[in-house]
Amino acid sequence: AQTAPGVTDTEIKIGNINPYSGPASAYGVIGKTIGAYFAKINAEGGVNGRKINYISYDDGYSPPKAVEQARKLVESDEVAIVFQPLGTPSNSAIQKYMNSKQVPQLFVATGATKWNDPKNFPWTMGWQPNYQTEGKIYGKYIADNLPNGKVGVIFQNDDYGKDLLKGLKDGLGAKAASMIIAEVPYEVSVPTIDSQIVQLKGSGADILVTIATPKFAAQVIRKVAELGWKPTHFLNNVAISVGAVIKPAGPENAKDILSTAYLKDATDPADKESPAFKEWEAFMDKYYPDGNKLDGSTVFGYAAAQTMVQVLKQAGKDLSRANIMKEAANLKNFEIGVLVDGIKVNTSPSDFAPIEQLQMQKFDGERWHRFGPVMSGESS
Amino acid sequence: MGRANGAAHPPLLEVKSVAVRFGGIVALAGVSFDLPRGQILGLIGPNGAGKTTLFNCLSRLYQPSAGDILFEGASILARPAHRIAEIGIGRTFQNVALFDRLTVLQNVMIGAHARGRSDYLSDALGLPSVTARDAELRQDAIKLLADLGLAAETHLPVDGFPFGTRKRVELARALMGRPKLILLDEPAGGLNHDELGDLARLIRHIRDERGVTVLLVEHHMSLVMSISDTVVVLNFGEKIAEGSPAEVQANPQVIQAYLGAPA
Amino acid sequence: MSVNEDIKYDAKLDGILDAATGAGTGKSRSLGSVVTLCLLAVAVVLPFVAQGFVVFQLTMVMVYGIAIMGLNILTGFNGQFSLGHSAFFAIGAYTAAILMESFGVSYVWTLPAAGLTAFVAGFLFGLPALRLEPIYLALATFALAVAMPQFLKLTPFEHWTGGVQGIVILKPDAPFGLPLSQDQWLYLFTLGVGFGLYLAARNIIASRTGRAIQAIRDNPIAARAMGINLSLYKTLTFGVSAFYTGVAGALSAIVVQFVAPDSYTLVLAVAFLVGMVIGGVGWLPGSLIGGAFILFVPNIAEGVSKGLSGAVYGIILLLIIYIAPSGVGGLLHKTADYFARRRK
Amino acid sequence: MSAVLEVKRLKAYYGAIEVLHGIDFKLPVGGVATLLGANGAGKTTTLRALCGMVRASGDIVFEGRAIGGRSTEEIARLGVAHVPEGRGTFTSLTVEENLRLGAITRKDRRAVAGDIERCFSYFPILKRRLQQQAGLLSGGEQQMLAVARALMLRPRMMLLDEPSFGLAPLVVRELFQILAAINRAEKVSMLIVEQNASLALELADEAYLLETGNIVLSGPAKAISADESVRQSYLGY
Amino acid sequence: MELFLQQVLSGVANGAIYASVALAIVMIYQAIHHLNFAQGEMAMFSTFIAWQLMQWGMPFWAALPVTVALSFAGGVAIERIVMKPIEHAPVLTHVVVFIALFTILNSAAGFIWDFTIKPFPTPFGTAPVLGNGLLSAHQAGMIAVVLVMLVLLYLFFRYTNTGLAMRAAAANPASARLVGIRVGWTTALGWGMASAIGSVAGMLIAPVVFLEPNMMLTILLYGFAGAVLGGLTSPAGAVLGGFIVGVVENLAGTYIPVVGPELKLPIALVLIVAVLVVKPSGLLGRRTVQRV
Ligand SMILES: Nc1ncnc2c1ncn2[C@@H]1O[C@H](COP(=O)(O)OP(=O)(O)OP(=O)(O)O)[C@@H](O)[C@H]1O
Ligand SMILES: Nc1ncnc2c1ncn2[C@@H]1O[C@H](COP(=O)(O)OP(=O)(O)OP(=O)(O)O)[C@@H](O)[C@H]1O
Ligand SMILES: [Mg+2]
Ligand SMILES: [Mg+2]
Repeated sequence: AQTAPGVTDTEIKIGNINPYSGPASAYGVIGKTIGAYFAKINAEGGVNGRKINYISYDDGYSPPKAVEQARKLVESDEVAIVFQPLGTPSNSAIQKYMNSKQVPQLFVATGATKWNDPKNFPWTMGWQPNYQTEGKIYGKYIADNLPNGKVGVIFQNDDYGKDLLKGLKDGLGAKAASMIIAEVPYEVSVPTIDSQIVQLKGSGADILVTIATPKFAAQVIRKVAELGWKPTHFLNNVAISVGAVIKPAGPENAKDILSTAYLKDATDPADKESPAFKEWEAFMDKYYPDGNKLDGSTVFGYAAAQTMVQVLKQAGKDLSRANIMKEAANLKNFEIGVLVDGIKVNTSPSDFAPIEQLQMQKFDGERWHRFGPVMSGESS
Repeated sequence: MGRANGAAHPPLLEVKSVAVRFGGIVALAGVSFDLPRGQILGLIGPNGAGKTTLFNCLSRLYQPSAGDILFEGASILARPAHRIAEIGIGRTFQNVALFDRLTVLQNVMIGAHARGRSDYLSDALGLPSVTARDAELRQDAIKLLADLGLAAETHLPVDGFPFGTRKRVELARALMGRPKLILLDEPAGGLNHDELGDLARLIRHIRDERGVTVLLVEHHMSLVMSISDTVVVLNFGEKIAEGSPAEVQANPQVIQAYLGAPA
Repeated sequence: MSVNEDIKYDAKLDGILDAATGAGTGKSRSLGSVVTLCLLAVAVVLPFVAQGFVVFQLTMVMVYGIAIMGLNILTGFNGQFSLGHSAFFAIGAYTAAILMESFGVSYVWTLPAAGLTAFVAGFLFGLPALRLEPIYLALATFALAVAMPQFLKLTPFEHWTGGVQGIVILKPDAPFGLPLSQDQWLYLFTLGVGFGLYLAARNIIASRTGRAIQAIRDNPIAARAMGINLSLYKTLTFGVSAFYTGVAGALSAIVVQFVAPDSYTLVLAVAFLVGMVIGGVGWLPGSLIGGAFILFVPNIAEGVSKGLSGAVYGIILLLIIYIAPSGVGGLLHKTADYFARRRK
Repeated sequence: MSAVLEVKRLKAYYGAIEVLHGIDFKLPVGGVATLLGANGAGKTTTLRALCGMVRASGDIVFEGRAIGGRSTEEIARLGVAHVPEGRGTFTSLTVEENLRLGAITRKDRRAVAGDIERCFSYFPILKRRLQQQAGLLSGGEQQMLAVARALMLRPRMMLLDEPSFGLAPLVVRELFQILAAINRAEKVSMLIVEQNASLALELADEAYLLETGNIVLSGPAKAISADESVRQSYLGY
Repeated sequence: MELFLQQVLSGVANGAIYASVALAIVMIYQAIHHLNFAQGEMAMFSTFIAWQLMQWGMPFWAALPVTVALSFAGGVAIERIVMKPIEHAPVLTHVVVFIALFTILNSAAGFIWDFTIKPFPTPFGTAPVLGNGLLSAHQAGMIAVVLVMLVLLYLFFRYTNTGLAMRAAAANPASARLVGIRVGWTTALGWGMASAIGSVAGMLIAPVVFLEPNMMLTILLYGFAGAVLGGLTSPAGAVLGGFIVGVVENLAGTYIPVVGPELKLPIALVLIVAVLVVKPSGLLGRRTVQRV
């Protein structure tokens, strides 16, 4: 196994693709956090005596560029795996290539449902709970607790938005058609979503489901308050960061918003005191001092990198691509401190969805309170 | 060629009560005159009298509000501007309108555009028929430039030449289209006394050797009066006189509006 | 005529153009051909010495080069401004992808189909463009670039376009059992197509049509008086320009094996424009240099600093512009001029 | 009489090409000089060089100040008005705005309105076209506008490049009368480039003859126009 | 009807955003006869400066004039340092330099202040002034500020010699020099003013869309659309155009059923192009005709 590509006695090469420039550059923080975490691992002696040589490239959120960078990583840098490439379009673009080259495309940073397809794409695996799962949880919750509600949805008009919307409908089940009285998409190219919110309010909905990225979610929260509208508000998980969404939108405007979580919240006083966050804080201070601790992406990258390290540990001496993939599909109740208590990472050869659970939470005007059981799309 | 059998041969150009207005400004107020084949007609008048405007009507850059223009007996008003060159009307411009980023040769070859036949596809494929035709045109143009004393300038970019040279390139460009009628708008602008004489000879040569009918706008009286067969005088968009150079020069109205009392 | 215009570099580009395209005098023609042949020979050998991934990059350079060549025909030679060529690139790419995936058409035949579809789109877009002054045309094309990804996402067409997910295509193998890798074959295929298109563009520029479109650029009123049909040539040029870019789009789809709306945003249109200016507006071989620029320079910038890659890219761009305000073509011309004078 | 303008060893270039090969001339205060010569001799280039519009070397002294190497706008601000070849109309602006621009550097704003009226008295047609886009004027009308715009500066020295270009014979004569009157009344010095040599020589005190970038002949205008042989060989009339 | 009114009002509010950017665009167009693609990023950067000043404890009303002044100086500096060396280069080269400026400013802002959104205070408050929050105090204030800027700009171009000199310098620099206009400085002044106007626009917009490096990315397009629709030569046209774009976009998104919000931007753009085809210099722009 010493001859495995990207692996020597002293190091393993791990590639990554992130949008450091362009419209999605906000997510570049994830790639940087991962780099910082690997630096920490290296400083502490590496994994099984090997240092991680982390090579991260910018694709500007452009699929053709992602293909170029992926090929560069595989053919020129000869990395062992490509870890956490970000964005659905970019991952779609490289998926076929990675699988035909049999290079692990591991723990991709997107919540699309399609990454859990071991039959057709045995070299591609997701990481975070997928959007459909999340949507289903909201749907179930509404069906169970607000059966007479009229649902209005605002969603980002791309696969992420549509995936989540589909989950929501699945969760609502047979009642979906009658309960959802308005579905309003928005394009990422619009400056404001005021018009959409006006439209939704006008529809008479009393439940609002917001499927939006941080900036737009913040706009929704504020506009809803400005309009004096008081629906039961569900906010998707990508936009729950208190620092990056709720604070800018005004915490008072976010009172009583419902959402889900799988990661703990760095801004939550209770979570902050947990040992896992103490560790995280120390890591940030030492290895990523310019990083914004209010930005949830740093926690995300931190947790994802830990998963990667766990896989490497499990793989032991045999760092062949096949074995890495095998171990990635063999995570059993792996715990990450910054994950919500009770949520564990589990995979199997037929289950390429590492994190499948979420817990409902409610914002009290200052912080999120998780409540109820840890749920997956199927159970609860 | 003459007026004797005018009925059988209509004048090459007939301008009939052409009127043009821009908002409140009347640039031409119903001007009429005929230009027989093979003649040189001088069109003069004060600044702003409407001379260039008339040229612009002839090349269909302006639309007359009234009147008609017949060329070889047929109205040209139904033709779009880009289909004027093909019936044999060429022109130069008062302020020189060359294609500044092209060479003198290219400029002149464009003058033959209306004579050529080619399309995007055959040009892209470089079909032998079109390249052969192009080579022929190139030789024509080179010869014409040599005739006009522009041989040395042939392959140079056209901007940066003195005004007089540029005027001559324009003339060559117009001739390249083998026009039956050529409209010259102040061809003598910026020429000195000597050069004026050369120009007069050149215009006569164009008429005599190439059989081109000439409509000439000019403020240099020595030139106009020495080469024109007929002179038409405009003032405020109206024709105030028409006749031989001698007649017009003696016309008191013309003297008052345009020539001024002899010094 | 305005004074102080002795600094009009791009005008002078035509000189180099003549030399490089063989449209000039006999001597420069043979020199130009020799240079072209040498470069071509090097280009053919390259895929056999370079890494697969580098071959892929070089293929993309040619693809972008072809797209920029299309833009150059429109902007450099006809004076019509476009910030929307990503749209025609997208049309070509999707035509190829849909034909291959939904209709099983061979990749070879998708190229003419993509070109023609883009031609029609370009021609139709050229019609309203006729009425627009340059700056307004800039906006209209800008709008086209912004709108295109939106159209590609439209639900009614999702069956063919794959919506936001896009379409994944299979890469073709080398034909006739040639012992070439897919990358090498696509490289040579692209090289052949690109060279053919380059020759055609060169022919156009040196021909009656080429003179006509340049006349329109320099002085539309005079061009009309010379018998040039402005509307026809301008719309046709728009169409031809779109054809080139559409073919490039189809090639990119085949090479990248994937099309999606996010691949064809305004950023791509801007990249084409930058590439054209860097290579030299109105100088066809410059298009390839432009293609190389837009492919490689972002990587270089990223290599210098990840956090500031945009800024580094911008600064590199500025530096190149200061050294060569009229692109590499302008610089070559100035150098050639300098040596010509030294010889005298 | 001291010189308002003194030029020594003036050379000028377009790119690397030298077009003026070191010329010397003088313009006395309140005087009129004319620069004659064939097409392409370098007359326009000389005026451009005086205004810093082309690369030039040599000494240019205006009212005792060396202005060689100064920018065009600074030279204009010293009171030098230039009627350029090609007229330099602001074609997209109105006739009125063109005239106002002529006086834009003047401090005595009040007097400007009066000066516009004065220009109308010289060229009545401009008044009728006041709000029209200047680029739509006829060629001759634009030439009048160019002269009027130069007068609006109330200059101390005027550089006129073929001021009679495209003007009707009657207007040409009036124009030279106007120039003569302004020269007399306001002591404006003038350097005139003109193809109509006889007219220019009538107005001028001094004449310089330029041939491919060199001054080949100079002297009092009267003497030159009186010299039959000079007239025939150089001026051709 | 209710919905219609609401959409119109929300369109007007958005329109004010576009109008403020359109004003900056018209300003720079008058000074350099070109669209500056970096305009939005300059405004964004200015807004970050204001934000930073407030973070350092400066009150809003102090940060505002300081930012405007700094932006003005920054605009002048960009012209003098970046544009001056290539003033004779072809227009397309300038466009590429704008693009370079764009990426530099965007990337630098992301580097310094990162990409997470930041709230930006409004001096007008968010209390509703009309209906049930249909028009907030901020939006009303924004409309008022836009109108005031419009009047000032109009007066500047119409009645001041500097305004005239600026237009002349842009239209024909060579002749402008001949009449004594310091073309370099009028151009720099134009950049400075455009940058200052942009900074005000940025500070008006940031409270609505939140401050982040990409906040002007799409707004600039709407600003262009508004400016072009109204006529690039007319400040009033730009403002009118901005409002029209805002309203039309909302109504198209709400009432054209097949289209829906998905295509509201393309629809608005198609409409603009259609208007331009009929009226090539925009609604209030002055047409300049070429003649021979
Ligand atoms: N497109 C136009 N719009 C408005 N007015 C125009 C236009 N074209 C010409 N004019 C006006 O019409 C009148 C006639 O102009 P024209 O150019 O025909 O004069 P001209 O006789 O050629 O004068 P010149 O001898 O000075 O060249 C002028 O007063 C001019 O201002
Ligand atoms: N912009 C330019 N670029 C290059 N060469 C130029 C340029 N302008 C003028 N020249 C050259 O400089 C020389 C002198 O030109 P200039 O215009 O000064 O002549 P002129 O005496 O004014 O002639 P004219 O009577 O035609 O106005 C000419 O040979 C001309 O070709
Ligand atoms: Mg005229
Ligand atoms: Mg001259």
